[in-house]
Amino acid sequence: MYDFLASNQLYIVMCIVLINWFGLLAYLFRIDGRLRKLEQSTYAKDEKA
Amino acid sequence: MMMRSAYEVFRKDVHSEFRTRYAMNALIMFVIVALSIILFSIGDESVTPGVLSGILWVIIFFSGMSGLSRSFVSEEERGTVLTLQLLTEPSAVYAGKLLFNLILTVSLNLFIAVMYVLLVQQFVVQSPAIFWVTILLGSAGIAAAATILAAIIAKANTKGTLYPVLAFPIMLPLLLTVMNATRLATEGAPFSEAAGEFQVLVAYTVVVIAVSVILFDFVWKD
Amino acid sequence: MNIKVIVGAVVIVVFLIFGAVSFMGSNVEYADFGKAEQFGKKVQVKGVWVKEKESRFDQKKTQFIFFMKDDNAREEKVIFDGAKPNNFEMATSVVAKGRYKDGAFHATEILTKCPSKYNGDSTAVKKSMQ
Amino acid sequence: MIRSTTGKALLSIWLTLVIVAGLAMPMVPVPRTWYELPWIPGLEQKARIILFHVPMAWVTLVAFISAMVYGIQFLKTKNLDYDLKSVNAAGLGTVFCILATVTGSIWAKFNWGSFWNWDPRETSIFILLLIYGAYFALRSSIEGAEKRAALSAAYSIIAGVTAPFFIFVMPRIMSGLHPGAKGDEGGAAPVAQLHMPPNMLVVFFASLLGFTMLYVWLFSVRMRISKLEEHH
Repeated sequence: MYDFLASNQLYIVMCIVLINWFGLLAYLFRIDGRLRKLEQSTYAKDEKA
Repeated sequence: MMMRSAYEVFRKDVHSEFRTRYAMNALIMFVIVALSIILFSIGDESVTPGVLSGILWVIIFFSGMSGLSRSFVSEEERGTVLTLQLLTEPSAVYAGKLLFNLILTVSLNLFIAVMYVLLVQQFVVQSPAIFWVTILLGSAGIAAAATILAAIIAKANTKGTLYPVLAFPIMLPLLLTVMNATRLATEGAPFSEAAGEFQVLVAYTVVVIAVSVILFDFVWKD
Repeated sequence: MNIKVIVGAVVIVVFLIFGAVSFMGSNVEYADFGKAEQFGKKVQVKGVWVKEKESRFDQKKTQFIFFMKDDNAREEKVIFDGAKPNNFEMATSVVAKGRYKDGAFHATEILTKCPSKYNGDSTAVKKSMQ
Repeated sequence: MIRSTTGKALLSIWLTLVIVAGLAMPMVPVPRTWYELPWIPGLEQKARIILFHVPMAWVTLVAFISAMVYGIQFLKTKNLDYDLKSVNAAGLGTVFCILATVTGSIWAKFNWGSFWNWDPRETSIFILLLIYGAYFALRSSIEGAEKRAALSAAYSIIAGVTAPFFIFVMPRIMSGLHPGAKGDEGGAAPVAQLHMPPNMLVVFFASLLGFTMLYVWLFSVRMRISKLEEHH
């Protein structure tokens, strides 16, 4: 793995771009989770009313 | 007026300190324990002056962390906060506490430094002027940062553990500078070479005190 | 209350600048061994490694000792607090940072300049890295 | 701009173009055409990292400063909205700070031989992580919204005024490995002095702008969610 990356350095840059991408994706999932909770509690309230 | 009430706050702290000797006894024991652990672990290994100057400041940092966090917590615990809030303006409280912490830190750190020089034989200070000025300026900086952080921490739930966590990133520039200056002192550098370090230390202390004076109003009032 | 904030802000800015000024003058200046001996200050000395004379690594003190010839062809013993830099053999020139004391140059940091591959790119070798 | 659908679509295309350009522009010893980048010996393909790693560090800094500014505004107005903004900026800053640290550390492995070298800039991003950590630790241990807001604002301001000291202190303690650091005379100094060919500079600033706008977008989404949470 190390040798491959050391000799194909463009892939290092790709790894870095992918890390950024997955990091932001993970963050998006977290926000989405928070929003979902919010939605569920809103609907629960609506049903009660 | 303000000077007077600041002095009153300071005198009150000194009095209660001398009555209970809470901080002093515990801190002196802490220093002795820390120093003996270090002496045991060094043994007869040879350690570079850079590492030894680092260790000195590690002891100073943690002794400060255990001693200085008390300054506002004790007021909260004894329930004297409200009295102080009613009777004195915030700046006076801050000034009094800062003065007390300054004197406590300087005397404690002088004690630590003397013990360290005496007990750790490999730690040879070749430029005493640089070394002692570093101890004094470093103590002032630590006291300044510790006071405002202690005021913040007094309102939090997990006081003891949170204090070093908050203090470390704030004090790190100061610690790096004093460690470097101490290394210069062990290398026997001429005084002028440490001038830049001293300049940083003075600037740090003044900036922290200035920002504390502004922020203390907000931290102190409930 | 407002006056306090304004005065405080001015003090903060002024002293931040005061601290920044110290940073400007912090560059360790270049010198040769003659000047280093004269001033006793921390300087950088550029030179080449004298390969003919002995160089050794003191395991116990973690010191690397070698001889260096500066641009005025003056040879001095250099004591470096740390292990031998990786690419030391390949170096075309060496820069040692430290001070001259008791007949030897005590270096706290050594920079090596290597030819060809890393063209013009110097690599810092720090004590903490080993 | 960020509220409109067109704005978001434009931003997505913008960032896609930046990534494609950053990865695909060929590197040659002597660039002739507008799309060719110079081949810097010792950096080679790794030079492209500047287009993806530096914006992360930049956004971290933007988030850090805006968290502090919102803190100041809270203390001035006592309006808890500013506290909410401050937390959200700090939270996003932490995400970008982690990304900057990880991407930088991977690159360090291949360029300097180890994942972590305590180079001045590595140290400063580590400090920034510690400050963010301390900030959230402090918040979680204070009850009462007003008090929490005031104390964490105070802490972020103290951290903000002492952080510049690292810039004065670090270079005296250690010499840097980052391009353009002290002792790296022959090396290129692409970040500090923007010594880049013009076409790379364009991509670089496009990337900075794109990721900053992405931050603004994420920040507004987070703000909207936290505002909704407040009402529940």
